[in-house]
Amino acid sequence: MSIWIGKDTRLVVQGLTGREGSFHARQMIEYGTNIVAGVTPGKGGQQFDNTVPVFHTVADAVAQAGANCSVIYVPPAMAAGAIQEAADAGIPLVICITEGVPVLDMTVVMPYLQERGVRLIGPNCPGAITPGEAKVGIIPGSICAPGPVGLVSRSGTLTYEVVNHLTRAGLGQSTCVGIGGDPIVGTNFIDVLAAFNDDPKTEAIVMIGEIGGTAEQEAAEFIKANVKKPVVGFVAGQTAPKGRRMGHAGAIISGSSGTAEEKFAAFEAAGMGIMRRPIDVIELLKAKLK
Amino acid sequence: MSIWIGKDTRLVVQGLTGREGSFHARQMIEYGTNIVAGVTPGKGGQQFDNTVPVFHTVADAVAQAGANCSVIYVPPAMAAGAIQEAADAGIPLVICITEGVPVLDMTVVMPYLQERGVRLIGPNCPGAITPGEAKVGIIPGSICAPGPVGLVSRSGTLTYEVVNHLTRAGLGQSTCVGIGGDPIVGTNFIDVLAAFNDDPKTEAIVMIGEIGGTAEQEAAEFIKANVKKPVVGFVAGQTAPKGRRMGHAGAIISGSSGTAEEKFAAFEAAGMGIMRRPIDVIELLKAKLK
Amino acid sequence: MNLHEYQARDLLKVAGIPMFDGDVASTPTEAEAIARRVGGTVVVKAQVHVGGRGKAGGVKLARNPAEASECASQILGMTIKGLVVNKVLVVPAAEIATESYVGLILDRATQRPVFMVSDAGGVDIEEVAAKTPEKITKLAVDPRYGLQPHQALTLALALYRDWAHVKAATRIMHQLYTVFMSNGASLAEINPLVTTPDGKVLALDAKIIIDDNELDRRPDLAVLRDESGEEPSEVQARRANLTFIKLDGDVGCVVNGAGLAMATMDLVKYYGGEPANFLDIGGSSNPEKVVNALKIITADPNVKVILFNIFGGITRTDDVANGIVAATKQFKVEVPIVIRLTGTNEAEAFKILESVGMAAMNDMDAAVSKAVALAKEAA
Amino acid sequence: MNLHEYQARDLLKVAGIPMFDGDVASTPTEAEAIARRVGGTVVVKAQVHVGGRGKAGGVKLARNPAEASECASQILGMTIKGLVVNKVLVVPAAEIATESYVGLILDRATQRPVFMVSDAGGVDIEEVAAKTPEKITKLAVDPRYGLQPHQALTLALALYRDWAHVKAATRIMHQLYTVFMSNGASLAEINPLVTTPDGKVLALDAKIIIDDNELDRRPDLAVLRDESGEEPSEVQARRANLTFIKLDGDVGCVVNGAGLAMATMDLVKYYGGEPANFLDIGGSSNPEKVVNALKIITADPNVKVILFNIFGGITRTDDVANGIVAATKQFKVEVPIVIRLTGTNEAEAFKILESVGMAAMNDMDAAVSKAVALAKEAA
Repeated sequence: MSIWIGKDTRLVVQGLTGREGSFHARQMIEYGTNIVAGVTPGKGGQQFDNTVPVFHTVADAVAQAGANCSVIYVPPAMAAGAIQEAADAGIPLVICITEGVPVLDMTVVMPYLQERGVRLIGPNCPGAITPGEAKVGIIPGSICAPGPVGLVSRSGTLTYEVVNHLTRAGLGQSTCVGIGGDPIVGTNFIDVLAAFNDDPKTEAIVMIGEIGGTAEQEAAEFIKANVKKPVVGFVAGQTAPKGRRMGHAGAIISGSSGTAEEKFAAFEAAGMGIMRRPIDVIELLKAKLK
Repeated sequence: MSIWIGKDTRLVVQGLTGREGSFHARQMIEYGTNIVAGVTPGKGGQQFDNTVPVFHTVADAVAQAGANCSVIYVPPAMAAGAIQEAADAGIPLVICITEGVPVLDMTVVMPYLQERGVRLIGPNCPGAITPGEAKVGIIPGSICAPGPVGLVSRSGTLTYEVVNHLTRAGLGQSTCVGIGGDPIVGTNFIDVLAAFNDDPKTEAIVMIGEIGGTAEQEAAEFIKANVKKPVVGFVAGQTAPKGRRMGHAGAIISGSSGTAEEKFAAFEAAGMGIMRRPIDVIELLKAKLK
Repeated sequence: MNLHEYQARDLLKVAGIPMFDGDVASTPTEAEAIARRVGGTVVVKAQVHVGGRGKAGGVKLARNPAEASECASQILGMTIKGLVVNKVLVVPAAEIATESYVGLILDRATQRPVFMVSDAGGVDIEEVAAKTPEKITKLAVDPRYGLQPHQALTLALALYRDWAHVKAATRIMHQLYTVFMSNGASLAEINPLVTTPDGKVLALDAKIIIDDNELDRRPDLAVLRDESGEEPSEVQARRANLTFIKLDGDVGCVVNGAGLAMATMDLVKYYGGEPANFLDIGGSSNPEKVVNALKIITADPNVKVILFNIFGGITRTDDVANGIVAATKQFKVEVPIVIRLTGTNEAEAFKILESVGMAAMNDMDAAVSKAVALAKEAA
Repeated sequence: MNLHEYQARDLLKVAGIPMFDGDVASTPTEAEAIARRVGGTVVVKAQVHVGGRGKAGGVKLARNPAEASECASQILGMTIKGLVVNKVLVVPAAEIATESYVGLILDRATQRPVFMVSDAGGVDIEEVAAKTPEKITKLAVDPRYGLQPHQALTLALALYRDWAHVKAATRIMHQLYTVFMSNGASLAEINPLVTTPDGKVLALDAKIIIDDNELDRRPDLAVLRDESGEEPSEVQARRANLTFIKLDGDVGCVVNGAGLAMATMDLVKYYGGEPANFLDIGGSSNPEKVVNALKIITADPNVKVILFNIFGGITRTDDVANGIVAATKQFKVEVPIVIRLTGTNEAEAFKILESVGMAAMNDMDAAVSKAVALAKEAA
């Protein structure tokens, strides 16, 4: 594997028998991901598509099917409970695709996971993919190819856009991670950057940010201090009207207005390559990858 | 110091200006304990007995008076908050004398302290004394004397009884710790036994238990496996009528009935000296301390 | 504080836990009316705070309202283990398919509320725990996070296979947790949790113990205390803020601190005597408390001698001495008093007692031996 | 979801936070009645979801009920930053000794609710934060444990010296925390928290933002949404589960995903165009959503071209294609549509569009350039 997911991933799908869960589970299986179990309370004992055993609980999926990674497609009101169930069952990596999880729920989920040493990616994220090995989530496998570029993004579809450019230009990916754009997410830019920095298969890194908050600025500082590999970055929302998407409150706490220009400036200060358009990723990376 | 408290203790008294707080603070000062501050919200800026500065918060007592240990005499409904305040202020050792603290409060206090690495003794305990150095709590200083015996007890007044016998017989104490008899206490027998085992000033240990629960049995197992110093033990409640003081519930969980006989048997299995009466402590210890 | 079964049932009902119909009656006529309303065969159950009600004849089956009235008149007023029955619970004698046990307990070891469930329910859970512990599923709840949905489900799956039962039981776990937490309980128990032939899951019998330390801040719970089913001397003691348990011996004991009180009883026995009671006057005692303690103890005709054993810490021995003096002025104590006082303000205490011609001692063993000897003399 | 000031005041009142008297009015007569009840000089304030109400003439002082009616008739119906004022708040013009700021915000960095308080209140807190950050005290609350008594006290001590003020403010901190947590807020703000010459501590103005993700499980909060004060096209979009923000350009955008939607707008600008809107159809889109999106965009007369930019992941591009086809069958779209589709079920999507003679593209830059060019042609 490159980072976090790969051939050794034994995936359990929480919410497997729902509309989204079943659709994307089939896509993941088709891609070659090793889905060992599904969880839907009340459907324990059934088989999904005659191949994947379904359990009432994640604990059963771990005990009886050896799951070591979970992906979550349950409705938003049940997402926090599903994440905590996976953590209690001993799953070390939980990827929550569900969109619309109340933020106050996440304020409680995070310490729950920290106490158990569990990594969460998401919620409201597209998941992760290590091309050629495993995809966990909803990133379309067809647009990815194995290679040396690590990608981390706060966006969903914008990630696909950039990955698509990379693959078409012959720049394959080690792992692509969508961390999600919610105010509270389990894994931030720095976590992924650190993992890419330590991953021998990753030679360059692409970081896709958005306006709001200061995660990009903090990531840029981390890059400046710690990351030895070339990094290029984009920030969506350069033309967004002020004050509509960002509450002013977060900005006061952080002492930052969270604009795209501020973030691009931080990227430049960190010596990163600046993508003004998604397509710019190609020329920037080609220059950096000798 | 012998264990935990001693000449370096800089004590803040939470609830200093209350009836119990002021009475026992004077006793502690008389004994030579270094009380550097008191805390009573609303009385910040005052002086207690023209010598001890009073603050609104423990944080102020730490910042302005350098407190490093707290003793709590506030009413039961406010005890959990007082303990947590001390922990947040960076006090590493908190001794809660208050009796009647709701047990559900303690189920939340304990993880709060564990997250902050704070030791709590009590609640509903007589505190601790390192004779000749410092007393924190309500153990009468006059009955103690410096020496080689470490004492740990779930009881209050029964502790005094045993200490009194020791002192009269010329057996001084390194430190006496009353851990309290509530269902949930911050420091248990094993914590104190481990500290005595590592303390060069302690040569022998006295352990005073009560019926109910399994703390004494677990302590006996710990002694058997780890404690190299002689230990003698007593269990109060040999004649207590069954089923009146102990709920049956705790017993089901632990698989133990928590009787005095069961505890004495555990003591014997651990090679401890058995005190049938408090006064027996003298002959048993004299034999063990060559 | 133990709640009566009917009080526990009320708290469960408020939380939405499904239960059989039924109600509590204080007279045969009330019991008859409840049986009529409920319909069919009913069970009439004595409401007293002791185990073994069934064996003592405190639980009876009644096939119709008239029989219910009859059973109630037999049970009401009877004495079970020294306690008079003032109330009976009348509930349908249900057709039951399965019986399980669901309990939630404040556990010392994990320092958390712990669920215990077993599909071997309806019987004494202590016996299950002792003989077949593998039939009990335990689960600790972190109160910072509350009972998690998957935890409630796991508990329900330990009891049932049928999904409708599992779903119903999952909900009941959450409700029982709410009852436990919102009432400051140290135990909340449904035994048995039953399934009926038509597929319902219902709580048949309930037991709740409230942490006494909650009552000060929870007057709504404090009023649930039913003193009619308790030993009158213990009620009197509690009202005076004393912890008192009546026993059968003749050495009345007044001690400060539970540990020392038990050790004192142990020492009475050691020297060949029998304690008449456990009595802890607690910390921060004032003279008034001592007066009340003496009133309660002297009311027991078995008592041949009164033994004070006070080791002052937070309790000031001069307060106790003043209390003894005040009591002897208020009423005549007919039996000898042996006083052992030491610790905080001990010099003042001795002076106070000497000033009214009473002697005090310093040594516990000497005092206990003397009290036992005096009791034997008087016997 | 932003609450109106009067709605925020109501939630604060329910929590027990002391406030000046006052109420909301929809007519000058109502305003007059409130002014009469309240007595003295009052302030009449427009209730719209924008800042700078005062500068726009939306806040007026009235010395008596007649003036209050007059002010209300001036403010009601006026347009502030494009939004029509339908309600005014009438409150006493208070005599104020001091003004402080108290805010509680869901903070990304600490992942907790964070209190911010400052004794420099009443003014724009962003300005305080920028110019004198040392005047702001911040405190993160661990929601597992709730606001601790000593934390509330510390915050109150940052605002006041007088102990009566400190005590009152301590209570208000707890109450504001309760308002925040129990309403699923992402912001709850009292600005200013005032003291009066007679020593009271009162909330003068309040602002609450509810996390939109709470509304599904909190119908009681969802009903607080006042759509009359919002841009009608944004209301229509939200009802169709679309995220829409109207802008001033001529390139209508339909995109899936907020990040890609912003990047699309950025690219429109990059190629010399101006976006007419932000529109995110979200994941799991169905054909119906696309129809609604087209209805909303085509209602804007500025729009000269419609640009679809769909990258299928959880969104299936065939659903979107079906939506486009369905919409063009339901109503005539007068402006050209440029469609960029790629990702999940892309082959099916292209077939669906081809079957009705519509062309689709694969490349974002090409599609955006083409849309910008078409908009320029039409201009």
